[in-house]
Parts: sequence; C-alpha cells; structure tokens
Amino acid sequence: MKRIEAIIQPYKMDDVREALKEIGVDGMTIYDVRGHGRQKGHKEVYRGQEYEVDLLPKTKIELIIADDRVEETVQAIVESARTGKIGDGKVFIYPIEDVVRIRNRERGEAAL
Amino acid sequence: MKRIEAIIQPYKMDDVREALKEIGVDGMTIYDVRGHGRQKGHKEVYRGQEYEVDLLPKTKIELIIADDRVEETVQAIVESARTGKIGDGKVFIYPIEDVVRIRNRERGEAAL
Amino acid sequence: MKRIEAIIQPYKMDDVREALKEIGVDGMTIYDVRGHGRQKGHKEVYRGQEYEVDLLPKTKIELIIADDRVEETVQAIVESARTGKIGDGKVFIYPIEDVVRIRNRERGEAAL
Amino acid sequence: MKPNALLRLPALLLFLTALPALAQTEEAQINKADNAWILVCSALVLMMTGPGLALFYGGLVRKKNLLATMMQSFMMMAVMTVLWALVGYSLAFAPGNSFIGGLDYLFLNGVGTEPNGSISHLTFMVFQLMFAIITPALISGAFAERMKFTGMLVFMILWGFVVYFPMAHMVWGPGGLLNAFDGGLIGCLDFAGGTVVHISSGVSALVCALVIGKRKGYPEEGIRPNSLPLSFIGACLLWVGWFGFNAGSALAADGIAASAFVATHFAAAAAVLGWLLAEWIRDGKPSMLGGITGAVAGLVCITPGAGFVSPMAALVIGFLGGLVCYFSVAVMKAKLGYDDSLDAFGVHGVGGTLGAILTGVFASKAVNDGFDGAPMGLLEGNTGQFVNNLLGVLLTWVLAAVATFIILKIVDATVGLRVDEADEIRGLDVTQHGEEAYSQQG
Amino acid sequence: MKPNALLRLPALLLFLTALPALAQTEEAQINKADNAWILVCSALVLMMTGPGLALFYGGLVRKKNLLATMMQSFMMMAVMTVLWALVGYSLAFAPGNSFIGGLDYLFLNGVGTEPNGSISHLTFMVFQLMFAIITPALISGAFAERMKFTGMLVFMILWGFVVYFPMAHMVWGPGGLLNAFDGGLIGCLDFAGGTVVHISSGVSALVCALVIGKRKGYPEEGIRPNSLPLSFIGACLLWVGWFGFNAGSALAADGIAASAFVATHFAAAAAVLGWLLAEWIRDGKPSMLGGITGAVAGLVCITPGAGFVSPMAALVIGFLGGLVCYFSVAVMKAKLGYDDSLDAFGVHGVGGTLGAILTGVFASKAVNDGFDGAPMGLLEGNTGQFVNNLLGVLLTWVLAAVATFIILKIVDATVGLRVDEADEIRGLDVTQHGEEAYSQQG
Amino acid sequence: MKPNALLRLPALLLFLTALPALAQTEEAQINKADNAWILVCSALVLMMTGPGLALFYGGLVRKKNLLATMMQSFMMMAVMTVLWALVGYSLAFAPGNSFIGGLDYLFLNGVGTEPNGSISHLTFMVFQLMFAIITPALISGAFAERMKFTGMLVFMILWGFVVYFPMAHMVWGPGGLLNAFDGGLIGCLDFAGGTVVHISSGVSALVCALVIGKRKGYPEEGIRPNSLPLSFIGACLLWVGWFGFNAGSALAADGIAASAFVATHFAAAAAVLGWLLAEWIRDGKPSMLGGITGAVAGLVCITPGAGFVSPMAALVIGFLGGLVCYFSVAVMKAKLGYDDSLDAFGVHGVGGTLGAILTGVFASKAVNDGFDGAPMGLLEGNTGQFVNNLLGVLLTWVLAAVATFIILKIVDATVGLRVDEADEIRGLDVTQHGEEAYSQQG
Ligand SMILES: Nc1ncnc2c1ncn2[C@@H]1O[C@H](COP(=O)(O)OP(=O)(O)O)[C@@H](O)[C@H]1O
Ligand SMILES: Nc1ncnc2c1ncn2[C@@H]1O[C@H](COP(=O)(O)OP(=O)(O)O)[C@@H](O)[C@H]1O
Ligand SMILES: Nc1ncnc2c1ncn2[C@@H]1O[C@H](COP(=O)(O)OP(=O)(O)O)[C@@H](O)[C@H]1O
Repeated sequence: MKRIEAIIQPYKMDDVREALKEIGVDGMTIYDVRGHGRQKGHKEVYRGQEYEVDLLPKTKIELIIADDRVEETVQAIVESARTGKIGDGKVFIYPIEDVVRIRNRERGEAAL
Repeated sequence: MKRIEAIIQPYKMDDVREALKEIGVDGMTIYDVRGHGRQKGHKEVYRGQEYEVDLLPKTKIELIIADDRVEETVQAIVESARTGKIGDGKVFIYPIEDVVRIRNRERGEAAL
Repeated sequence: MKRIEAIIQPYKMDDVREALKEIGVDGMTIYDVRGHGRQKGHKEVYRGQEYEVDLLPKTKIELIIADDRVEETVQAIVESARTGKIGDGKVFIYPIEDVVRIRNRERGEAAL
Repeated sequence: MKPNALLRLPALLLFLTALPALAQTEEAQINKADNAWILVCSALVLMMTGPGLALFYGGLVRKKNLLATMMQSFMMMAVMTVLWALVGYSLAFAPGNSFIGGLDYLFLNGVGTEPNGSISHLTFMVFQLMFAIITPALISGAFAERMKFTGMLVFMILWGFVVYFPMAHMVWGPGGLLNAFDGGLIGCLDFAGGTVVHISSGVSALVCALVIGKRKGYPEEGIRPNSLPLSFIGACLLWVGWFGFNAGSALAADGIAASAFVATHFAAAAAVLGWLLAEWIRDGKPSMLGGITGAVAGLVCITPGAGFVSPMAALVIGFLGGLVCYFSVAVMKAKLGYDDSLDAFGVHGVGGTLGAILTGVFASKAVNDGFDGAPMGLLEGNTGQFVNNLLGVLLTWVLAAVATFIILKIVDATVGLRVDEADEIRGLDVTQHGEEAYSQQG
Repeated sequence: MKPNALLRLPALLLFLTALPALAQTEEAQINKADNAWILVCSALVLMMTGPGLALFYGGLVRKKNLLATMMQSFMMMAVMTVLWALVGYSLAFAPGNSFIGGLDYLFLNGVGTEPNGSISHLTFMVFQLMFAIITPALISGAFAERMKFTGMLVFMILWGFVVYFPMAHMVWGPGGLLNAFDGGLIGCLDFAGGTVVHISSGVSALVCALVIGKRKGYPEEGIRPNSLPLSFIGACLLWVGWFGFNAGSALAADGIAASAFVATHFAAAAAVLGWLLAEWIRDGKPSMLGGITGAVAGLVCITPGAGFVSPMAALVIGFLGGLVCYFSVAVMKAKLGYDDSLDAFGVHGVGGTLGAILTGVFASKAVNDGFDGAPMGLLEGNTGQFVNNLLGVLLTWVLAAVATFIILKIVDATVGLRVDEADEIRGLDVTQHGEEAYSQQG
Repeated sequence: MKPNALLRLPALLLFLTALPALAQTEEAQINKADNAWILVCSALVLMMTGPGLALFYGGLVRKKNLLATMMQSFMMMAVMTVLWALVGYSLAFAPGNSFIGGLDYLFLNGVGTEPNGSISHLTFMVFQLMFAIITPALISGAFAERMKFTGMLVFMILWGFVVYFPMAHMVWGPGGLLNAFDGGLIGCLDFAGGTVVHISSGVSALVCALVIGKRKGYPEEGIRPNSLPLSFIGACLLWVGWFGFNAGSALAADGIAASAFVATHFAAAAAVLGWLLAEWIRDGKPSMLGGITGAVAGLVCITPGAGFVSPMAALVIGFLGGLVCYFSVAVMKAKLGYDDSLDAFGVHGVGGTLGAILTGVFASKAVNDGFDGAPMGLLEGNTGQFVNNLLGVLLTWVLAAVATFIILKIVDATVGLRVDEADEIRGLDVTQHGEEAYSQQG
C-alpha cells in the first residue's frame, strides 16, 4: 500500500475525481489547504496598506491505495490535473504500514 | 514512533477523545476534511439543478505515538468510533522518523 | 527527500515563513488545524452551559525537502517559532518515496 | 377688522357651510400619519421574523441545521399569511363570542381601505398579521435540530387555529374574554402581546421540548452556536423591529407610541445589564451571547406593559427580566433537564409571564389613562387588575399547554414529529431541504 | 347656542377671513405624513439594493467572486445617484416629449423643498432615484462571476441613458407614451415598475447572458451558492424593502398605500408556497433557496399591480408567479442552455412580464378608482387596458433587448466585457478589487 | 349660495366658537406626522449602532476578536441608555449654563408624552439618546483588538459625562455655547452632529490609539479583515440608518428633512467615487472595502451640513470627504505610525472636521433660512459664521483630546486599559467573553 497525496488547483477537482472514478479509484479524503511554490501570488490592498498574498488556495486529495495501482493512479491524477501552467501542483507518494477499517476491524489492503 | 491517522464521523469526535483520554493519550491534531468511500452521498438541488454530493464531512485525528502504545491506541479509536455502519471511517498507520519539540528542542519520543 | 510537518502557533506563521525564505525554502503547504497537547485550554460558557475547549487553533506547515536540507530547515522553523512557552508546537519528520510535478511530469527531487 | 369685512360675509358663510361636513368626513377618515406609522411598524415586525428571528435562531444551532432552522421562521411568513388572509383574521378580529371571532371577514371580505380607528382597515389587518407570523416562529426554538419539516408545517397550522386565533381574539378582539378595553369579563392589560405572543409561544415551546424529546447528543456533546455573528445580527434586528411591535401597538403615532417606544428601548438596555451581571457573577465572564439574549428577554418582558408603564418602571422590568430569564435558562433548565434547544420557553415563556405580572403591578394612569382616570396597576391600588392579569396568564398557560400537547399527539400519529436518527446526525439541511448552508467551492 | 354668541360675531369673522387663505396654503403645502412616509420608503428601497440585493446575489456565487458581486450592486448606489443628480432625473421626469424628458431639471435645477403633489419635490426625486439604483443592479445577476469591473460601469451608465431614463419617462413621466394617468398614447397600468424596473432589467439580463457567454465550468461543475445565509438575509431585506417600493408608489400614506402593502406581502407569501410546491413535486424536497427565490418572484410579479388589485387577486398572482418563475429557472433555462447566472431574467424578466399581464387582468376599480369609475382590468371588461398592458410589455422587451445588445457591443469593442480566463479562475475579488472576502488570520 | 343658508347661521356660529380653541390646542399638540417620523428615525439611528457599526467594525478585525468588537458597540446600547435615562439627558438638554445642562430632567422627571416642539418630549429624548449611543461606540474602532472589557466600560461612562453630555449641551442644548439657534456665544452650524458626534469621537479615538499603543503585530503582520461581507452589511445599514440621523435632525417631516435626506444620500454616493478614484490611482484597483469606507466618510462629512446645503454642494462635500479621508487613512496614518485600528480618527475625526468647515462654506439660506433671511455660509458672505464653525471645531478638538487623555490615565491607573499579551494573542473573544464566534461542530 502507498499513500498518494495530490495538491491540485481547486477548480480541477471535478476533473480529477472523474479520472479517478474511471480507473475505479473511489476512496479518498479531501483537504482545503493553501500552498506556496513557484506560482506568483498577488497584491491585496486594504485601506492603502499593501499585503502580499503568496499562499494560494489549493485542494489536497489523499488516497491510500494498493501497491499495484499506484502508478496508474498517479498517471490519472497528473493527466487530469494538468494545464501546463505553473501552480498545477504536485503528487507525493508515501509509505504506509497498516490500515484498519473501523466498521468491521478489517486490516491491510482489505480495509481499503 | 508511529503516526496514527483516524478518519471518523464528526459526531463521534467526543467519544473518541474520551476513549483516548482514558488510556492516557493526550497529544493530537485535528483536521476538518471531506471524504469519499462506500458511504452513499446525497442529492442537492439548487433552483432545479441537481448536484450529487459524495464528499461528506469527516474529522481526521492525527497522533504521533510511541511504538509500544500503537496497538492499544488503534483499539481505543476503533472501539469508540464504531457504529457498525458504512462510513465509520478508517485508521491509517504510518512510519515517522523524528520529532522535535519546538519549545525546548527535545527530540524523539521525549518530544511527544 | 523528507517530509517535514511543523505545527506552530498561528501568529508565528509570518516569522516562520520569513525564516524559511532566508534559507531559500520556498515550496510549502499550509493547513488550519486544531491541536491538543500540554497547553491548557479554556472554558467557554454559552447561556450558563460550560464547555471545556481544549482544541486550540494551530497552523500546520508541510514541506517536502531534499535530504541534505532537512536539518537546517528544522532548525530554521524551531528557532523562528519558539517562544519558550508550552504550546509552541512540534516538528515531525517523515519518509517520502517519490514526488511528481504535475505541470511537466518531473519526478523525484527535481520536482520539488 | 377691516371695514369691508362684513361685506364678505356671504362668501364666508358659503365656506362655512362646508366646514361641518368637512369635520365629519375628517372623523371618518384615515389619519395619514397614523396610517404611515402603522405601515412602517408592520414592516418592522415582519423584519423581526425575517431576517431577525431566523438569524437569531439560525446562528445558535449546528451548521448542519442552519438553513432548516431559518426555514422554520421563514415558512411562517408564507403559511401564516395565507391562513390569515383566508380565515385567520376573521377568527381573530371579526365580531364573534368571547373566545373566537366570527366569519364576517372570511377571505378578507369587507376588509378594505376604509378606516378602522384612524388607520385603514387593511393596515390594521396586516399589522396584526405580522404578530401571527412571529408567534409560531418563536416556538420553533424549542424543537430546533430535530423536527420534521412536514410535521412542523402541520403543527403550526393547527396551532394557529387552536391557540393563536382564539388568544388574539380573547385579548384584542371585539368582546374578547380578556379584552380590558372592550368589555372582556376578565379584562387583562396586555399592550403588545405578553400573553398572546410570548406566553402562548413560550409555554407551547416547553410542551414541544418535553414531548419531542432531547436532541441526540444533548447535553453531553456541548452543542455550541455555529455562528454568533448571525445571532447578533438577528438580535439587533429584533431590537429595532420591536419598536414596531410595541410602539405600533398604540395604533397611532401619538404620545403613547412614544412612551411605548421608550419603555421598549429602556427595558432592553436594562435587561442586557441584568443578564450580564448574573453571568459575570456566576460564570466569570459577561458574554456577547448573554448580552443579546438579555436584550431579547427584556424586550419580551416589556411587551405587555410597554404602553402602560413609565420609563423608570421599564428599566426595573427590563432588569428583572434579564435576571430572571438568565436564571431560568442557565440554572432551571439544566436542573429540570428538558432540551428547549434555543430557550424559547426560558426567554418567551418565563419573560412573558414575568412581564404580564409586572404590567399588572406597574401600569400607570399617568402614562396611559386607559380607564378614564381610574387606577391602572397594583401600585396605584388596582388589585383587581393585578388579579385579572394573573388570571389571564393562567388561562394562557393552560390553553397553550393543553392544546399544544394534543396537537403534537395528532401530528405524531399522522405525518410524524421527528426525523429519524440518521437524518438527525446528517443534519436537517441536507435531509429535509437537500441543500447546504456553505460551499467551499473554488 | 348661548344668547351672547352673536356678540362674538366680529371676532369670529376676523378669524374667518384668515380661513380661505389658510385653506389655499394648505393645498399648496406638503402633507408631512405623506412626506415622512415617502422618505421612509426611499430608505427602504435603498436598503433593497444595499445590503438586500447585494447579499442575495453575493451569497449565490462562488466565494472568490463574493465581494465583486456585492460591489456591482453597491456601485449602482454611487454611480446612478450622481448620474441622476446631474441629468437622469431631468431626462426621466422633466416635461419633454412622449419618450424622454427635457433638461429643465438639469443639476436638479428647480428641484427643491416645494411641494410636488403632497410631498416635497426633493422627496419625490430621491424616491424615484432609489428605483434607478436597483434596476441596473438587478441586471448584474446575469453576468455575475465573469464581468470586468470597468466594463460593468460603462455598460450601466449607457444603459441608464438608453433604457432606464426613457422607460421611466414613458411610464411615469409627464406625457409619457405609456403613462395611463397623464395622457399617454398607450396608457399602461404599472403601479410600481413591472415594466420600468423588472422587464427592462430582466430582458437586458437575458441579452447580457447570451452575449457575454457562459461562465467557465458552467454547467458541468455544478456551481453552488457560497453562502445561503447571506442570500437569506438579502432576500428578507428585499421583502421588507419592497413595502417601500410598492406601497411607497402610492406617493401618499393613504388607503392605496395600505392596499399595495397588503398585496405585496400576500403575493410574496403565496409565491413562496407556489415555488416550494413545484420544487417538492419535481425535485423531491422544498429548499430554503427555493423559498426565498419564490418570495422574490412573487414580489416581482405583484409590482405592476400592487396598487390596483385586491388582496385575494394578489394571492393568485403571487402563487402563479412562484410556479411560473420556478419553471422558467429550473426547466426552461436548462433546456435553452444560456447561463443567466443568478436568474435575473428567469425571475425579473419572466416574473415582470407575467405580472404586467396579470395586472391588466386583475386591476380593479374597487381597489383603485384610477379611471374615475370606468373599469380598470380585463375582468371588469376593460379589454383595451389589457391590450395596452400587452403593448407596453412588448415595447419594453424590444427597447431593452435592442439597446442592451448595442451597448454590449460598444462596451466589448472599447473597455471590454469579460475578464480573461486566468482571472475568471482566480476570481474577481482578487483580480478586479485586490481583496478577499474572508481571512483565516490567527 | 342657497337661499336658506343664512338660516343656518346660528349653527355655524356655534361651530365657529369652537374654532379658536381648536386652533390653540393644535399649536400645543403633537404633530403625529413629525412624531412618527422621529420615532422611525430613532429606530434607524439605533440600527446604525446595532447591527450597523458593530458589523462594520466586527468584520475588520481578526476572527478571534470579532465578538469582542461587536460587543463594544452593543454595550453602548445598554450602558448609554441607562446613563441617559438617569442623568445624561438632563445634563445635555435641561436648562443649565452655556456648558452643561441642569438636573431638571434627572430620572426623566418631567419628560413625558407632552409636546416638545411638534413631537412628544419622550420622542425627542429617545431620538437624542440614539446619538449618545453611537458616538462612544465610534471611538471603539481606535482601540479594537486590545482593550480590556472593564476598561472600555469605565472609559465610556466617564467619557459620556466629560465629553458627550457637555458637547451635546453646548451645540444643541438650550443656551449652549455653540448653539447658533438658541443664543450661543459662538453659534455654530452643526445640523446633525459633526462636532458633537464625529469630531468628538474621532479626536478621542486618536488619543486612545496613541495612549493605548499599537496592537502586537501591527503593522508587520498585515492584519486583514476577517469578513468583509459582515463589514459590507454594516456599512449599508449605516448608510440607510444615516437618513434617520441626518434627516431626523430636522425634528419634523418637512422640506428640510427631505433636503437633508437628499444631501446625505448624495454625499455618500460622491464619496464612494472620490475614495475609489484615489484608490484606483494610487493602489491600482478600486476595492469594496474602499467603496464602503468612502461611503461612511461621505456620510460623516455631510452630517454637520446636511440640512443647510444644496444637493449639488452635497456632491462636492461628499467627493472631497472621500478623497481627504482616503488620504488620511492610507497615507497620513502610515506616515505618522499610530495604530488607529479601524480608522475611527481617519474617518470620523478628519471627515467630521472637514465637514464642519465645509458647512461654514456651503450653508445656504435658500436651503434653510435659519437666520431669517440673513446669509448662512461663507459663500453667501457670512464670514462670521465660517469663523464660528472653525472655533467650534477647535473647541471640540481641545475638549475631546484633553478629556480623553485624562480619562485614559485614570482608567489605566484603576481597572486597566489593555489586556496582557497572552490574552491579546489568544484573542479577546475567548479571554474577555469566554466564547467564540464560530464553531465547526458536526
Ligand atoms: N516543497 C514543497 N513542499 C510542500 N508542498 C509544496 C512544495 N512545493 C510545492 N508545493 C505545493 O504545490 C503547489 C504548487 O507548486 P508550484 O511550485 O506553485 O507549482 P508547480 O508544482 O507547477 O511548479 C504549491 O502551492 C504548494 O501547495
Ligand atoms: N482509500 C482511501 N484513501 C483515503 N481515504 C479513504 C479511503 N477509503 C476511505 N477513506 C476515508 O474514509 C472514509 C470512510 O470510508 P467509507 O468507505 O465511506 O466507509 P467504511 O470505512 O466504513 O467502509 C471516507 O469518507 C474517506 O474519508
Ligand atoms: N502526540 C502528538 N501527536 C500529534 N500532534 C501533537 C502531539 N503532541 C502535540 N501535538 C500538536 O502540537 C501542539 C502543541 O503541543 P503542546 O503539547 O500543547 O505544546 P508543546 O509542544 O510546547 O509541549 C498541539 O496543539 C498539537 O496540535
């Protein structure tokens, strides 16, 4: 099993979910986050006081997936989230040791 | 040390915290997230336009814990969060390499 | 590569970002979370009904960083976030297996 | 007098012949100032329900029930209006017996622009309608976060027929049993609705809370307000709108209206201080929720007496209202253990009762010479009036309690009162209305 | 009569000599009750735009466009006011030809505290101004979430000159083509602005939606309201403010005002039920968004007839308004596929048209004897009036559609209509105004 | 004249004997239209503080201080009301010397429904009270996010006694030093409170900001508004409520009221444009926060002149107000470096001063013949009045600054002014009131 975290543009969310559905990936958890990277931020001005905003709204999709499905999942995300512009985001892949399904106490891949 | 992440039903939050307190687990970080899995979503309709909502509000509890306490912690969470219905959520267990307590620069298990 | 997660006091956010900028660390993702640890919570009372609040607002900074920069990054965070008071927060260090930059499909450290 | 003035006599006389007619017509005419005033007050009282009360209540529930809670108030703006137009106004204000009006005004037959007192009959009708909207809406605080939408609708309609229309008739209708100024047997002083509006809704709320039962998770989970800023907006608009409620009940833009306006404002202010003082002493800190709840408590408490008591008496009534309602909400409710979710009983039932009693005490002929020189309240020596006010309170309690209990049983046996547990957990917004308050969409 | 009364005759006569003068002055004087009433109504109508409409619309867009959407309404409060002061009022209400007013009132020259009817001329001017503010603001619902700020400003200013000022003159101005009470060729019954306000803005909105095109992501992404509580506050304040809009259009605090007030309230209530019924049947659940949208639809629908129809007719008109607007928004829009983002056409265009037609049907001399005893609407046998109202609707549709189309083309060719795609994705708040609605700062 | 008219003479005469008495009574009676109007205006002015100002300010602070900030305005609704009832009204409006009123109206003794001018004395009292509520509330913008709740309460009460009651007496009280219409030595033109309300609060705000010191993190952290939609609602309600403030200050529903209403609205609109223009040029984009702040600046600026200047002058005054206040807030404050957190001084102090001066320039007898035909303002050649207005401004600055400084020192030495650093970091909502604005509870 691996944990895949994809940080994407919020408006790409629907496309990515669609792509994941097509390859049969269903379970996932979503976070609303703010990100900073190479993408340029913008200036905000409140009553004449400038404020540089370089944390932009991003959506994080997190999914735990069986080892043999990792590559295609990453592909699906990358292809559906891509616009080719800076700020498209990143996919991170992490190790994971175990999973438990609370409902029936199943463990390991069976619990996904 | 391990990192335990539990995704639970928001209204189970109090019960889970109670259970953790009982076994002396205290440090934790909480996220408001939305999740999708087998639990059925619902339909929303705004001025006649349907919208399928299949991301449901969930609460994520994250705790970093010494290796020898992992099992009982997982048990405590599973038992207190369980209703037996789809959507109860999952517990994920991850490796972790190090911890630093910012206040006094302690490292490793001592920092928990 | 490592994943560094720092849980800090929200009002320390600007200082930490400044410190990271100085050592050239730029990419990061931010979460608004609530945390519980040794820091004392407070009592809230709504129409005479008491409610113990022991989940306090915290900010989580997450950054994925090349192995050789981990130590100085952790130092920078610890020093800039420190006030010496309980509740300053913690830094966690995790393993990570791979990164993909969505924009150009780069992988590994090049994608950071 | 210029010498030729007499020569103009004929012309003058011609003019004069018109005068008596003029005067007569005038008597039978609308006073535009009064009419404008009551129209403005009607708008203010509608604003009390929507957005006022809807926000006040909506801010206090959990986010998943926010829309459903606001919807309960909002629906009264639609349902009670249609009911009132078709039959409610007639049952409340057409000539009838001591308990209920007749059917003369069915479908607003005969209710037109002609004067009723110094205002248009339509103005009077629509002003009274606004009271018939907010009263049932107040009850919804008791069963927030668990009531079925259909059950709520049926309950409210029946409640209008069995409790509100009769109560309005008895207290304000021609020949009503409790109408102190139109030959009621047990004439009560109720300027703007202490019995009709607050006791009736508050007591019904208590019965609802008891019959429908506690919310899942109450009180262990420590259910907190999802948005106090929304409640704050609501409470302030209630305060502002209440000027229409109380000062409008003078039905004229006269000194009594001014006096009721001042009493209303003073009571609200003093009640804020009363509630906050109690909170400060018992809970250690004065809170914003306490401040706004205190204001509402004071406004409730002054409602029956607004046009009868002096400004200084209003300060006393308001201060007591703040203290007593705090006690009822923070201490008594916890002790007795019912889940009156948003304290509809604790504020309106208790505050309304206290206010009705204090009106019997403080009513003063110097402020409002309603009995043509005879004493008004207990302090002026009118024990009879004080007793009458007590009897009116009693009668309202009994009617509201018994009728609500029966209606709840009927609704429970037919469309049902309460959503099932899964729906309660998921929240009423999604399960009853298929929508959510906020979207995080990017 | 006491024996010595005659002796007082001289003094009396002295007094009497003053009377005719008094009477004359009276005629030419402001009636303070009317004046107060229309000032209050002016405040209410301003409240409809800000915060009312701004919130109603603001709650419905995505969070990244919330401020920009509110700003579009708010800017009308500034821009139309200055325009109106300098030249707009003159073009609308100064004597002119059948289509447009003259320049007599340029810079409000000659518009002072003196009476205009029974109110101050300034009162009349500012009351009418509030209509000139909300009407263009209504259009902004059609192009929400994608219009350039500069383009919006230029569009609105031109629209004022080419559509609003002429329309206001034709329907309400002296000698206006459609003015039924001041010698218009095609006299229409439009009590408070069915044509001038709602059809003109609604039809223009449709043209805007078609010319400017769909939002990126519509309809696939299922764009949802960022905050229904904000929309709820807005809708309720629209309801309350609409009393000023409609009942104020009586221009006096008389029985007609009361009647218009009641019709307004009844139509809103009935429309809530109409819309919710349709939703309940077709979508399975009645929603809060449906309830508040229905209320607005009902208010739109009753606007042209408010002072002409009976309370019962208002119930019918409102109920139909709720049903028909639901159909137009939920069924027709989806079928035809244009992106009228916040349903400015679906509610104001469709509702305004329906209302104008139904006014021709239900107008009744029993309610408002505007034609001195002659029949008013179709049901009373006045087919001519019904046809006139149809012609008025037609003319408004054509003028609004053609003019809006041309203005849009001009704006597109000069400052531009639409933000670029990157800005649309990032949101108008940041890109047009350099600010964000909320900060999470700790 | 019909032949038998003379025969009716006796009856006519009988009728006439009643007339003079009638006329006399009339003089001494309440004019219901005026009374209704001022009651409505009182409600509007209360709405300016709650929810208006509370939201305007509340939206601008950080989320952790939202409730505390709203609470500061709300508490004035309670505290100043009770103070006013007990002693404040007497000190401000009872006959006294040039500086302060006497104790005749202690506990509102002798203040009843009887006429005061053409309205009820109680109406006058409560209208003036609403000004005494909002004025101290305005100051709270200067010390937002760091003031102790107890310190705030004590400060405000003392400030009422030392600054507000005397100022109100001097400008509007009988025989007040600055009262231009009741024998003041240095008669100032201040229609609705440029000196009493805005300069006094604004200058006190500056002193507060200087004495209490900057917020931790200011200006490095770039403190941003937690919710501009809340501020937007607040600003719009301020605009709407300001009609009551300014037009109500005519104390009658006459042409002056209409004129003040129009001037108020025009100035607000022009100020929006002025502020946005400055922003657009200097900061690159016009913002919503700029728009609403501009509106408030315009409203402040027109307050002293509302009933004295023409509509076109109001446009000029408003536009200048927008520009100058933008400059003071965006440029001057940053240069001087004080932390007037919500710009109470920058908007009310600066705008009020500018407005008072411009009133002396633009006041016109054509609009308001206050001096019975004599010229009013500088443009009409009345240099003396212009100088008087300058002197009035000066005196207000000095009184407010000195008194506030001393009061702050007293409060600091007793209950304390500022929360400790830990509490400031955690936020005032939790530490002062034990509650939080929002809960995320599921
Ligand atoms: N080193 C990093 N650690 C954590 N998150 C990162 C890192 N670099 C980028 N991100 C996240 O990815 C998002 C997109 O990165 P950015 O550099 O703007 O664009 P791109 O990935 O196209 O080069 C950022 O907003 C941030 O949330
Ligand atoms: N593969 C997964 N990766 C990440 N999160 C998951 C995954 N599967 C489920 N979840 C999270 O767990 C929640 C519950 O899962 P669900 O399948 O609905 O119920 P259950 O765990 O009872 O089978 C989901 O809402 C989601 O947040
Ligand atoms: N074991 C843990 N697992 C996850 N998060 C933790 C853990 N311990 C502490 N935290 C996070 O760190 C924050 C600070 O911890 P706390 O114990 O209050 O202070 P300190 O780190 O200074 O001892 C907590 O609010 C929580 O978010």
